[in-house]
Amino acid sequence: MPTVTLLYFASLRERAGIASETLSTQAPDLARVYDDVQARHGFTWPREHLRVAVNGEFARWGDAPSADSEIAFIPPVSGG
Amino acid sequence: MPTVTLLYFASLRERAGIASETLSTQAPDLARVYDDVQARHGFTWPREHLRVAVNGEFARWGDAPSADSEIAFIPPVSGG
Amino acid sequence: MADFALSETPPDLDAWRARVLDPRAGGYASFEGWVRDHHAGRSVGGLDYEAYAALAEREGERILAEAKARFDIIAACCVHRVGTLAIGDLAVWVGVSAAHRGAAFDACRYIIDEVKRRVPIWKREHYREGDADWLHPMAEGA
Amino acid sequence: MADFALSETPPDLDAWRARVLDPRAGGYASFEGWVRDHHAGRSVGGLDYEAYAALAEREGERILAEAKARFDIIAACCVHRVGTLAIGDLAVWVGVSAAHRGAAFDACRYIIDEVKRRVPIWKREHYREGDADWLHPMAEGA
Repeated sequence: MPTVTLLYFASLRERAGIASETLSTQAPDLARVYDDVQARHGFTWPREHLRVAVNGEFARWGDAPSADSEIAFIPPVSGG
Repeated sequence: MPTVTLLYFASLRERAGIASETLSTQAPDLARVYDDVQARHGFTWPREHLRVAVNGEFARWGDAPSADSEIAFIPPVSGG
Repeated sequence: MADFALSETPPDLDAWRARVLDPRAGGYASFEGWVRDHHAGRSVGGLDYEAYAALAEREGERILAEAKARFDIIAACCVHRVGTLAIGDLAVWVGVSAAHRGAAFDACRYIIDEVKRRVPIWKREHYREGDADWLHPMAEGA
Repeated sequence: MADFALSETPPDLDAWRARVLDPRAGGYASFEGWVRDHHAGRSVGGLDYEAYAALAEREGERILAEAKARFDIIAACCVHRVGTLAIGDLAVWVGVSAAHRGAAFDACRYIIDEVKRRVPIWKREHYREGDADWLHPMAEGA
């Protein structure tokens, strides 16, 4: 069961009350990782509105979580 | 016979060898004023490639020269 | 020094501009985004920018590389503030030099459009009424 | 102080930029034209700009007024050098502020395009070979 670190930003960070957490996951892909934390933290964002990144690069929801990776859920951005 | 001041800029000034001159003219319009000085100074610019200004405002070639006015012949510009 | 940077303090715009200066360049276009005193009908007193720094820097560099490939430009840089900003503070700066002005304008606009669309930076506006909100354009909220 | 100016010395760009700054503005676009080291295949060592000042200032102000009427902008200024310039010197600067960036970019580009097309300013290039020429684009010479 790989151990991964999840990063939360902006409204996701505020809702979760934490900027990151490390956990072991049985999820087969990143989509399922999100589904799990969405339920636990009460995120109202549907996954279709987010992007996912692994180790500082954009990734696909169908990718499997790899051991010791850093996974970030990216809500719509508002820089500039 | 109105007395006018003619202003020359850039290559017209260099060709004429003067930046301005004051003269009395019998020309009925500004086009004829240019024709006269074109011949005298050897300007190779056809009038169609120039604009004309009077007292710091663009004017029409058909305008009559008025007494004590300042007339400028404007070759194609190259600012910026 | 990277061509795209996040900055926790007001950037030195003269130094950034000097980086894109080039004797071959005839044209230079720049864009600055400033913190406005209002948004969507509400009076704004200031804001915070939060970034996912590792990804923001990579995506920012990628956008600059795209601009250099698409447009006939000489140099392009971008710096984006993070942290707490007041009204009138600079939020983002883009500078582009090129032999001709058309490419400088087009590349500058491409860069700011893509930075706003893709770089993981988020804005939290502080309203004069006392509340604050994260902005997540085109979505329902967290 | 006029919004369009001719300057015989290098303009203070920080002061010009500050003039278009505005708390309502979210976007600022600027353009700078610099003296290049080459033109039309020839190596350039410097140049002179000559202006018909009275008409240049009026026409410049007219262009800025047109930009304010056509685009949703807050402020716009332009300054153009006259006299002798070296490679890398600033020839012209345009700055525009607006609530939104699209209008700032569009107005900035309109202003520099029209200034180059209409304002009575002429450039004399000094070539490395020792000769010099007045530029009168799209015509046969004097």
